Amino acid sequence: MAVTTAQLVDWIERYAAVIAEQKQYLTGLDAAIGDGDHGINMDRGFQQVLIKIAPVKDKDAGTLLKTTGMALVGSVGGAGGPLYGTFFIRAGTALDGKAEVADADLVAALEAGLKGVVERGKANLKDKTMVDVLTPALEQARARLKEGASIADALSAATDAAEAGMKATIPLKALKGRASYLGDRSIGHQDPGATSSYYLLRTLREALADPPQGASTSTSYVGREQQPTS
Amino acid sequence: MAVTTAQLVDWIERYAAVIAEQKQYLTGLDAAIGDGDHGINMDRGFQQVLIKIAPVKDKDAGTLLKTTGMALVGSVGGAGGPLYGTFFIRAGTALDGKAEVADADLVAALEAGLKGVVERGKANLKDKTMVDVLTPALEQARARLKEGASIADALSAATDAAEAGMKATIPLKALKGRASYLGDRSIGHQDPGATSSYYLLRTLREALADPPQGASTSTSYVGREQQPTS
Amino acid sequence: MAEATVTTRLKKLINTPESEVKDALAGMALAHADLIRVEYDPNVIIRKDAPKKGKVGLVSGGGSGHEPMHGGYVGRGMLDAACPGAVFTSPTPDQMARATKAVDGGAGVLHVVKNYTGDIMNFEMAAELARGEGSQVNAVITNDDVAVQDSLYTAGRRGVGVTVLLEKIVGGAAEAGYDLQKATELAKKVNANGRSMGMALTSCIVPAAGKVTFEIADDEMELGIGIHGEPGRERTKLKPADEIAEILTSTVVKDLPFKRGDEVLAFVNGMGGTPLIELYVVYNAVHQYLTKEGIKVSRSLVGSYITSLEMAGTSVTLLKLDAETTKFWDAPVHTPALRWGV
Amino acid sequence: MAEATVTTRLKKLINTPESEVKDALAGMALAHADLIRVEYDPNVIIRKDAPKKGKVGLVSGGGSGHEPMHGGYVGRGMLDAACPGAVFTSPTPDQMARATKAVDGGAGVLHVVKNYTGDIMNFEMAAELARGEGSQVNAVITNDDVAVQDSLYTAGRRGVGVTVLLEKIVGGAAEAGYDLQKATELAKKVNANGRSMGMALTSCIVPAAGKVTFEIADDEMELGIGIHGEPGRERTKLKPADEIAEILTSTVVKDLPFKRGDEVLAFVNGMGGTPLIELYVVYNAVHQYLTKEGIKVSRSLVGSYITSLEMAGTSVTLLKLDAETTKFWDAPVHTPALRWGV
Ligand SMILES: Nc1ncnc2c1ncn2[C@@H]1O[C@H](COP(=O)(O)OP(=O)(O)O)[C@@H](O)[C@H]1O
Ligand SMILES: Nc1ncnc2c1ncn2[C@@H]1O[C@H](COP(=O)(O)OP(=O)(O)O)[C@@H](O)[C@H]1O
Ligand SMILES: [Mg+2]
Ligand SMILES: [Mg+2]
Ligand SMILES: [Mg+2]
Ligand SMILES: [Mg+2]
Repeated sequence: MAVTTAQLVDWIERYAAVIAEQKQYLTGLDAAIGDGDHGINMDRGFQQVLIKIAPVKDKDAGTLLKTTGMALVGSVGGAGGPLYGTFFIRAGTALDGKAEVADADLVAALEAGLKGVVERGKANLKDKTMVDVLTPALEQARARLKEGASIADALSAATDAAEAGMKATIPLKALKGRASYLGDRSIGHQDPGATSSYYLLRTLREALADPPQGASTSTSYVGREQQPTS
Repeated sequence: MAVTTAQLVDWIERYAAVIAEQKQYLTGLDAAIGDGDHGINMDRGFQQVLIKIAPVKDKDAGTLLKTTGMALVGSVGGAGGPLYGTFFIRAGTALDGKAEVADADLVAALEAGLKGVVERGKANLKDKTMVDVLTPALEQARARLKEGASIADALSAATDAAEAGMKATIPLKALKGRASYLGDRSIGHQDPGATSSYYLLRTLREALADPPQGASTSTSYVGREQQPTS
Repeated sequence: MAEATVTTRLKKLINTPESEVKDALAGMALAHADLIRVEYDPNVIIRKDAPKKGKVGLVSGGGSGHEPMHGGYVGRGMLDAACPGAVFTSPTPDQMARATKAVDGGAGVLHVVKNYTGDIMNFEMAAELARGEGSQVNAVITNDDVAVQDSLYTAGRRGVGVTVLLEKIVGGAAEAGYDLQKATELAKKVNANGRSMGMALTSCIVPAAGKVTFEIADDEMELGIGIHGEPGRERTKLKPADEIAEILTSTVVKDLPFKRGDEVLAFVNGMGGTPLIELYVVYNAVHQYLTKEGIKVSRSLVGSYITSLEMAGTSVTLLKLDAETTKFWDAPVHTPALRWGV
Repeated sequence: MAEATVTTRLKKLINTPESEVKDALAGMALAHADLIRVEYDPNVIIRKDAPKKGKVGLVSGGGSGHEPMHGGYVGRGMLDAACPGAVFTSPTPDQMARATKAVDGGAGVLHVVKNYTGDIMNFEMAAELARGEGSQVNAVITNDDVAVQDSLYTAGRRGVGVTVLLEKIVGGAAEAGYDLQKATELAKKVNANGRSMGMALTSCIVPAAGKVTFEIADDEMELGIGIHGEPGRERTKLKPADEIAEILTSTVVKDLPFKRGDEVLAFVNGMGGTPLIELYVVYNAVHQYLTKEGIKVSRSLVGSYITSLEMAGTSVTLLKLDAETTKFWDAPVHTPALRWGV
């Protein structure tokens, strides 16, 4: 099976919708151990992304993702802008010219994106960042595909790993980013960037689900997560 | 009968004690229609007065009151400083050199003090100031003495008139002082300077009561007045 | 008990309410030893090289809590001395008398007095004392606050933002050799050509009182405030900055009135707790409003120059300029809070 | 519903959270048309006469909400351009790339970057872009905040108060003709010789968030804060100003360490919502502490120069001076927020 640009557009639109919906929640997480802007920044960025990708929805997957990344770099700012921007630009570069993307190529592209994040931010595992979500998630996706699973099933497993990785940031002491200034006081809080990265996997799973899941403006997550943890 | 310097010292000490006790209350009245410092200013001033009159307690009544006034002018500031300062300086000037003061001379001295207040502040009756208390109070005192009452009885009537004058400031719109900046919003609040002037009469009545009333640190008024009206 | 509660509400960088003014004066003396000297009991901030022989002395004063006014304006080209009272309480006559004596270089001294009953009475008593000691003293009273109705039968308008502009302009003129008479006339002209209005988002805490002067809801503001943390003429619903700026500016413009073709100095002031970013938002709206009305902004000042402790809010002051006032506004000034040309 | 509640807590002089930065930039452009020009999308504040041929360009930037930093420091003898991000959010690479291009007079451009992950990454991307367009670009990173533990394995220390001093000193040197290499070295020296620590009495409200970043009781304070309204290293009971000043100053002194006989610039900064009178109370204690330790204060700066919106609090920065840094600190500067000698 292969992934289409339209499915990736669906992913990005779903993600933008979730970010808009969870804006306050993400911002609340960031207020506890950062500067209280992560949701605001990501939402500003993905509103820009929705505008900027409109003319390239018919183009190849590489163009779509690079356009997404450029829009993020030019509008998010903070740590999130270069990190998510680099993630999408690198992933897009890996898919240059491809209108249909083989399952393994998609995962490889996301891995290239993660590599870009690590090069930019130099975070190690357990530094309490988005890397703690993306790394185990993509490892799961790669492993499941190798075992012969469908991309839908592989992303399902990846999303579970992402969720686990996100929750595992709670007891960690932050060593990178703004939260590290808090030292021990960062312990006990879930990392905002890890949380937004978990949404990234979850919306990708939804977009590629077989059969596809409801509309991209799904609000099924609202209940639990809208309450900031602190 | 004649009034001694010691009795006037008692008056000032009683007054200083009441001001200290009602500091927050007076300040609260001033916060509602002024700048929230009348109690603080008067208390700072009378603490200075207590220090400054220590060496002149044996002197004549004029010296005592002029010393009180000078201490106020040099430490209260605001409107209260020049007004109460002038009041005591003028009253003291009228009693220059007198160790014993005839009842009528005392009332005349207080009238001279009031005249000084009016010259300094140019307030008319019903402008919602201390003048609305001092004027009717001293009229009563003068009238009663003329009818042959004792100074104690005259001051009793004066204090009642002072209390009525104080309460009568509530419905007035302020036309002088800081409260006038509030326009109609000054209506419905009791004037702080009128209130401190009422205490001035009341403590004088106590100091000259026949037989004299308890200690000068009496706290009998605390209950009702410590609650600001707004 | 009551005292303890009070203390915990005092979220201030002070030691005790009683020591605040002196501690701050000591800090100013250390930070600006090149410009000023400070005397205590009575408290006066004096220009380092005062008295300047043959120069008119400019003395101002008022309650503390309005910093940088007035101590921050002592120095070359502005004030010769400032008298800081207790917080929000006008200083006492002995302070002003001492200041007058210290800066009298033989050409007389001009007192700049904001129109508050207390300030006026204390300065009057001080002038009597100083004249008794042989100084020639004039006084000018600022009363630029359009939020207050003026009348012969009331205390009249408060002195607010124009005071700062007047101290700069008349300070420049005194430095340039104006005599007492001319300096007094210039001061009156500046006051006559300036108007102000202010608003607040929050009140403030007088340290000795230990609690906010007034309570205000999250969606309300006070219009027509002064500079003592007191409530204003009117409480209304909070509005966007552009609307607030228009209310303040249009009221000020109509009052003088400022007319099409006039050149003005536009001064957007912060009340102490308002961040600079917001003052620029307000300035933008003020400037655009004036431009739309055909009033030319030829000079501007944006910042917290006449404050009410940590009150959040802003005031707008307009001063109609002419060649004389423009010249002395532009003249060199070197004080802790205003400096240019030197 | 939730939105409505949020809005009412926004006691700010703004129009909308989204428009705040642009409205303020428009206000700055109007108020300081003689010094700066403002470009939008990408947002950049540029020195009016940039590029200066043959002069090293100095570019800084960071989130908005720290005013007057950095836009207020654009002008002669300081920055050539500043890039304002969203409130408390580092700007984006396109802003810095545009700024770099606009001020490159052929002698290269120095980026002044505060050590925050976001700022560093965005400036890195901008430098890549600018070099691609043919500019020579160096960067210096400020990391003076002693409240944060430094380590190779963490994000390291934040850049705070020293940034302002560095921009002034290196700006003076660039104006005097330093080349890119020498300017970069001087910048590194300033950063190496400066240390800061801050504290807060209150948090602040990021407009887009609409509520305070942290809640804090009336009798508590945060020690070791940065400049983003974030909580600090430690929450403790509120203390008198003298004690707070001693905690901050002694921690700063021990860190470098500053030693008996050193000459320093002492900078007491307000976080935005703290009135000037309190800053002088703090300065008094800081100066006295230093004097007691035998450290000579030869220059000082007191005021709100690097802020966190309306946060109440203060920070203390000490910079060890030598002949070179003193000379360029004293050099003429003419910007919206700092001006002397001209
Ligand atoms: N060096 C880094 N590497 C990877 N992710 C990081 C790094 N630094 C921060 N992050 C992520 O960025 C998130 C914060 O993003 P955001 O709030 O948008 O930026 P800022 O910290 O500049 O305000 C953190 O929660 C963390 O997951
Ligand atoms: N012109 C005046 N004549 C008489 N009394 C006045 C006048 N102006 C003000 N007062 C009195 O002074 C009181 C306020 O005093 P205070 O709070 O100490 O001074 P300030 O108004 O300067 O803060 C008022 O309540 C009023 O009674
Ligand atoms: Mg953040
Ligand atoms: Mg008062
Ligand atoms: Mg007062
Ligand atoms: Mg941020």
